[in-house]
Amino acid sequence: MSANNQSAQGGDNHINLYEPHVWKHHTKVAGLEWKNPVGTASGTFQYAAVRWFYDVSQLGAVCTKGASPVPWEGNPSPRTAESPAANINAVGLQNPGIDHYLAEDLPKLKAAGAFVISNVAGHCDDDYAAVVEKLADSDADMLEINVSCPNVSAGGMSVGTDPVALANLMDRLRPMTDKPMIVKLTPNVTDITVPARAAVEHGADALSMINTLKGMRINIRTGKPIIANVTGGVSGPAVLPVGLAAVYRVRTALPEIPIIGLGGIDSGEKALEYLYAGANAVEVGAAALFDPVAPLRVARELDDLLDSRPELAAKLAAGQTWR
Amino acid sequence: MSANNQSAQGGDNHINLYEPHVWKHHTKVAGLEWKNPVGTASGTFQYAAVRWFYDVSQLGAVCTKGASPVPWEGNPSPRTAESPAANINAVGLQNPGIDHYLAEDLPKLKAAGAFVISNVAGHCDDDYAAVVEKLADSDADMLEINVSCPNVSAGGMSVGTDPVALANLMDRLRPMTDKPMIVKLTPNVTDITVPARAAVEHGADALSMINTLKGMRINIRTGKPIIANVTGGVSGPAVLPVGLAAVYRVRTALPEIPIIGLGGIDSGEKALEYLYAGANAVEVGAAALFDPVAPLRVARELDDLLDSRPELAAKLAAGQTWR
Amino acid sequence: MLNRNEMTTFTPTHDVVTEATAAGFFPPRHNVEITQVTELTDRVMRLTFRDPFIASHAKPAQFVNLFTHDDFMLMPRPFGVSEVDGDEVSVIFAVVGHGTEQLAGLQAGDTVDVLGPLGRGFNLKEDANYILVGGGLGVPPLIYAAQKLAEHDASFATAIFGYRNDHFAEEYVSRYADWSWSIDDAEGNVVDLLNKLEQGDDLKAYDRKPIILSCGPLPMMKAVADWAAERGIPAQLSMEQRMGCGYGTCVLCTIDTVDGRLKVCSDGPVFTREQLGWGK
Amino acid sequence: MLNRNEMTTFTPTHDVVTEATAAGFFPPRHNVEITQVTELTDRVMRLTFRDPFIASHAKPAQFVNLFTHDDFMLMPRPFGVSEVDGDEVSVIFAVVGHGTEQLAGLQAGDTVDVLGPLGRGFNLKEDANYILVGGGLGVPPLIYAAQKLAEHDASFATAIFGYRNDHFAEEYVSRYADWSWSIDDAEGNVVDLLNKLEQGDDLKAYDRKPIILSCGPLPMMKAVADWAAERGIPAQLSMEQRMGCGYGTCVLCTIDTVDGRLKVCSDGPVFTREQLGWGK
Ligand SMILES: Cc1cc2nc3c(=O)[nH]c(=O)nc-3n(C[C@H](O)[C@H](O)[C@H](O)COP(=O)(O)OP(=O)(O)OC[C@H]3O[C@@H](n4cnc5c(N)ncnc54)[C@H](O)[C@@H]3O)c2cc1C
Ligand SMILES: Cc1cc2nc3c(=O)[nH]c(=O)nc-3n(C[C@H](O)[C@H](O)[C@H](O)COP(=O)(O)OP(=O)(O)OC[C@H]3O[C@@H](n4cnc5c(N)ncnc54)[C@H](O)[C@@H]3O)c2cc1C
Ligand SMILES: Cc1cc2nc3c(=O)[nH]c(=O)nc-3n(C[C@H](O)[C@H](O)[C@H](O)COP(=O)(O)O)c2cc1C
Ligand SMILES: Cc1cc2nc3c(=O)[nH]c(=O)nc-3n(C[C@H](O)[C@H](O)[C@H](O)COP(=O)(O)O)c2cc1C
Ligand code: FES
Ligand code: FES
Repeated sequence: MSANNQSAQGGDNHINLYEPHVWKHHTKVAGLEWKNPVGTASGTFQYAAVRWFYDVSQLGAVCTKGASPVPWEGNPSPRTAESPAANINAVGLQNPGIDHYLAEDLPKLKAAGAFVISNVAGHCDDDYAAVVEKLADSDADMLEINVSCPNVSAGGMSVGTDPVALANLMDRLRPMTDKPMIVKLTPNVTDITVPARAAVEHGADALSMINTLKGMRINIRTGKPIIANVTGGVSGPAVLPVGLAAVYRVRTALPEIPIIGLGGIDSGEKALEYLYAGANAVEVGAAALFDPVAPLRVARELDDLLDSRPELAAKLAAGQTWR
Repeated sequence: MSANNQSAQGGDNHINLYEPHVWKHHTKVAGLEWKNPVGTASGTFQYAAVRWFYDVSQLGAVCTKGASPVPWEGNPSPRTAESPAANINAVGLQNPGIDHYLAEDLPKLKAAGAFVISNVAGHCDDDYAAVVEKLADSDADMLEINVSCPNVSAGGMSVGTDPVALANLMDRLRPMTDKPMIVKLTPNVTDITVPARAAVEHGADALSMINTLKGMRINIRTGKPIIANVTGGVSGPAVLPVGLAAVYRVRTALPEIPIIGLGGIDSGEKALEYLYAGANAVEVGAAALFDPVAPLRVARELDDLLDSRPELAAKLAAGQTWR
Repeated sequence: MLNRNEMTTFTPTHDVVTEATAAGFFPPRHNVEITQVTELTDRVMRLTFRDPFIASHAKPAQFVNLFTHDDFMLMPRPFGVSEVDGDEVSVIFAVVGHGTEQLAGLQAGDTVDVLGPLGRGFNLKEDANYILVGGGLGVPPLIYAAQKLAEHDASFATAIFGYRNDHFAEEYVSRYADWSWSIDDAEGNVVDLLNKLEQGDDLKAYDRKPIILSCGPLPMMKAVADWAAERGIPAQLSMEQRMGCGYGTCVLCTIDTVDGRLKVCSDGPVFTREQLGWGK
Repeated sequence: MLNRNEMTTFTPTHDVVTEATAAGFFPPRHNVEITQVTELTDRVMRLTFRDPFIASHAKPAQFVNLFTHDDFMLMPRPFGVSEVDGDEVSVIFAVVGHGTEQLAGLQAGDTVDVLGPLGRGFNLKEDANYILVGGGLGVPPLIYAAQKLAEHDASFATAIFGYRNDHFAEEYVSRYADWSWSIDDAEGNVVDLLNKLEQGDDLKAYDRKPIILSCGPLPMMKAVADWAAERGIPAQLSMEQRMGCGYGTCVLCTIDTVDGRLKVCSDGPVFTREQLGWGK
């Protein structure tokens, strides 16, 4: 074995991602079919960047960067630091706003044949409502409400850690659209089943977890934090066990709710762990920073791994889960 | 550079851990002097195992495995799983009980010249009180109250996540001894400054953080959790940024309280990050599983790194911190 | 081969072993040269490295922690010592996961990090006819037991090995054992062989009392313990458990015994059938 | 060299580039062979790898993401292309941290993972007298600019490089630049050299309008932008920022411009002084 031949499982170590592929194993999330159980994670996928690397319609779903009512400039730089097996980010939800999203991003993604989850960002309930209102009549396939960003001071994570605030927000957003609404949860809480329950009882059609873990690094030459915003969100392989435990726990507490699992997935095997933990589908985040085609590769690896797991595959296709 | 010569900093890549060493940089925690700022983390240090590898009196402190009023058998096996850059453990506080600790472990450690932090485990307030009572007249240098173990159902982490329960516990324990009392905090909370404040306001002389993060892995051959206890505690390099952020945040909220920082330290450089984040001292946990001498090596590396940081070194020696 | 740059600012090399031992300490994890890697059969490898300390101290059923060059995999991979030749130490292992996959890709001239020897080995003090009953990847430590027993004129070694299919270790055991029988799944199991041995009255060959040393899959070892108990024959069984440290500091590797939960790494890996409460 | 076993079940190799491009896509991260590693001066390395795709597509100031073999360090290390020779691509980098330390330890015959070419390079379309103003490790992309300009008869390249001490890149730039001046910290700075150039009336040499291309430390580039602005000379500046992806997907690499926060990796790394609002 050499670095040119790094199969870890002794299986087929060369998947050609560019040959036409007929997906063998589908999943269903909140009643909607995904052609495979793998999507991109919000904030790590921009069509304008990714389109050069692979055909985005090949994924189960693409989840776009959080959109806010007006353009946001995000946090100052540096916005990132490295940590063992992880990335730390403090983008602070920089985005060109929902109008730009509806005029530019969404139409292009739909034209390219993608199944689109539109991620919604806000600093307050009015923000979320303004974005959801505009997305209600759009071509978005699903909405994801991000109440779990650790990098903005108001809104963001604070809603996701407070079940009452979350319930109020959902009560307001729920009547605004018939589109399936996913609530994205933060692992930075004492008991993740509390916000999970609040979201579901107040109208969430699905849950996604986990957003990033709060973390930081320090520059030992200066004695100062590396990231201008001091702390950021930890993602990548390091957070895998935390994401798995979150999915497992919420699945135990809420046996019926569709769950999209994410956090640390960079291979089909790790995606499979999330499915066994009780997820209906998964998303790939930080891994796409280190290799643009990571989400597609994960999808292809998973498609092969499911061949020998007919029971799991059948459950997913029927909108059920392993646990 | 080859694997035989893996200096990462271009510095002296061969520290002889077995030559007599005069420690250049001391620290002070809750008024007590440590000969260097590096200790072992509870649960990763057993004198009977470690004594073959190095002279334990060389460390700033050794923190022993949690002792309970009676022997505990802990969780069933398997108790551990691997994760990227991490270990997951679910020992469940197996230990031979405080009487055995006082008869066997503590005397040997003191005879060997170690500065000893005795870690206290409990399922309920009575448990903690029973152990602290016996330690009060012992030779232990400091006590550490573990209210943050994620692997026991009662007590353990539940106290550490509930500021009222923690305050009650400390009100009970505080009058029982004059020995400095450290409270060990869990990162599995929404806001770590809440239990931190509760502990300090109710008599803690110092805080240590972080205990392990809740996590799990799944065996993709069986579809079942690898660890018999399902979830366990994540430690090792993967948790470094979470530990740093915890220390930074608590230091900001509580400028005066001595803090022992830990989580993911496996080099002098990472120990230094904790000191810059505001810790007075650090502990090395999982790294000692992968190399028995890791704590001593970290101490030696840090001793050298502090040479070129006289301001930080002076603060530590005076019982102050960088931030 | 570059690794663990960020993890530690140095990896102890060979001279550190010398320093550690000179100072009265056991060598820490250190980096050694690989001298040979052979594939014995499909996905079963034999890996040899140069380590004078382990070579001169390892006892049969003691093990070494090997570490991969992949920083995602920090945890030790424990393997029983299977042979010692001069200052070279061999292990035999099956490729069963990511770590063994990577170790299998190493080549002569590469290096590997190692800690050991670890654990309590078989007790071979009695002059006896040792019956080495191994199954699958339980065989390697028994080869080493045979090697060590071959040095004692007063003891004998009869090897009884069960394989899934390919009899991959025959070459090695035949170097040392006084008798060696093997069987594969298609033919039967090691208890069949034990019965034959008994029928042929070879159990007490050489007028020595029989002692069973066993290592292999749990069901096999339980059957062997039962068999031994019925006949009142002592049995020492080498156990496996997922490990955190391998040297007794973390209490992650316990098994249930009649004396409570004991550590496989430092209370074992060898336990008697009485300790395990087997064969009653 | 083994790495990333657990991270991904395969690393695309060279044929994947062919597949990707044949299918109309840009090659993903892939594994290439290192053909040469040289130490130019203390802790400054030149590393060459074979990559026909990057070799034939890279423009000056475009960069490549290199990845270490250490799984603790997943993030890309971006380096400007400094030279192309046939299907071989070189970068020149300083050892400043754990990642570059590890890359510096690679040898000819080893492999490295790469993604690229990335970013928007210098605009070299105009026939002009390009003044390449580089400082320290900003020099490498300017060498490549000189190399590319040498292919155009209608443009000229004057290199003005400032070094901390050792003039490590002279050998390379002298291959291509029409003029090359350099200076080190003990002697002065690049603005001194620009002034001399102006005094000698060499700014408009060959009857071509001057255009400044610059890369180096921030204070140097700001001074150069000021100098250019005072004279109404266009200036293109290649910026640095900590990156997450290098290809435009994560918005981690922004800098403040007059048009708001833009991505260094895909809106840049080259920006005009007007975009940066410098030199006013
Ligand atoms: C005392 C002892 C001696 C052993 N001797 C041998 C031997 O001579 N030959 C041989 O082929 N195998 C032996 N094993 C088993 C060997 O350690 C595992 O097969 C190996 O660790 C698997 O590593 P992996 O990375 O391929 O598997 P993975 O499943 O990818 O490993 C993940 C983690 O689980 C641990 N793990 C997985 N399976 C086992 C297991 N069966 N036992 C202990 N830990 C495990 C790994 O060490 C690692 O920490 C021994 C185990 C013990 C405890
Ligand atoms: C577009 C671009 C082109 C570059 N071209 C060159 C070049 O030709 N030659 C050269 O020597 N250097 C160049 N750099 C800087 C080079 O990328 C860093 O020196 C290198 O990434 C440091 O890695 P490290 O692991 O040694 O440092 P560490 O500090 O250990 O790295 C930790 C993390 O911070 C990032 N980082 C640290 N310093 C920088 C920096 N200055 N810029 C961007 N990221 C950084 C690393 O990539 C890594 O993700 C360039 C940077 C950019 C953005
Ligand atoms: C650079 C970056 C930007 C992110 N931006 C968003 C965002 O806008 N909205 C959101 O819900 N999550 C965002 N996330 C979180 C990811 O979607 C994901 O939940 C997290 O990174 C864990 O998955 P991973 O380990 O696969 O990256 C971002 C993550 C990264 C790394
Ligand atoms: C095997 C193991 C056992 C542990 N047992 C205890 C314990 O008994 N009491 C305690 O307070 N912390 C215990 N911990 C937590 C560590 O002391 C430490 O807080 C944590 O592992 C983070 O540090 P690290 O990343 O350096 O390991 C244990 C950790 C490990 C890995
Ligand atoms: S593996 Fe750590 S005590 Fe046995
Ligand atoms: S580094 Fe990801 S957008 Fe620039």
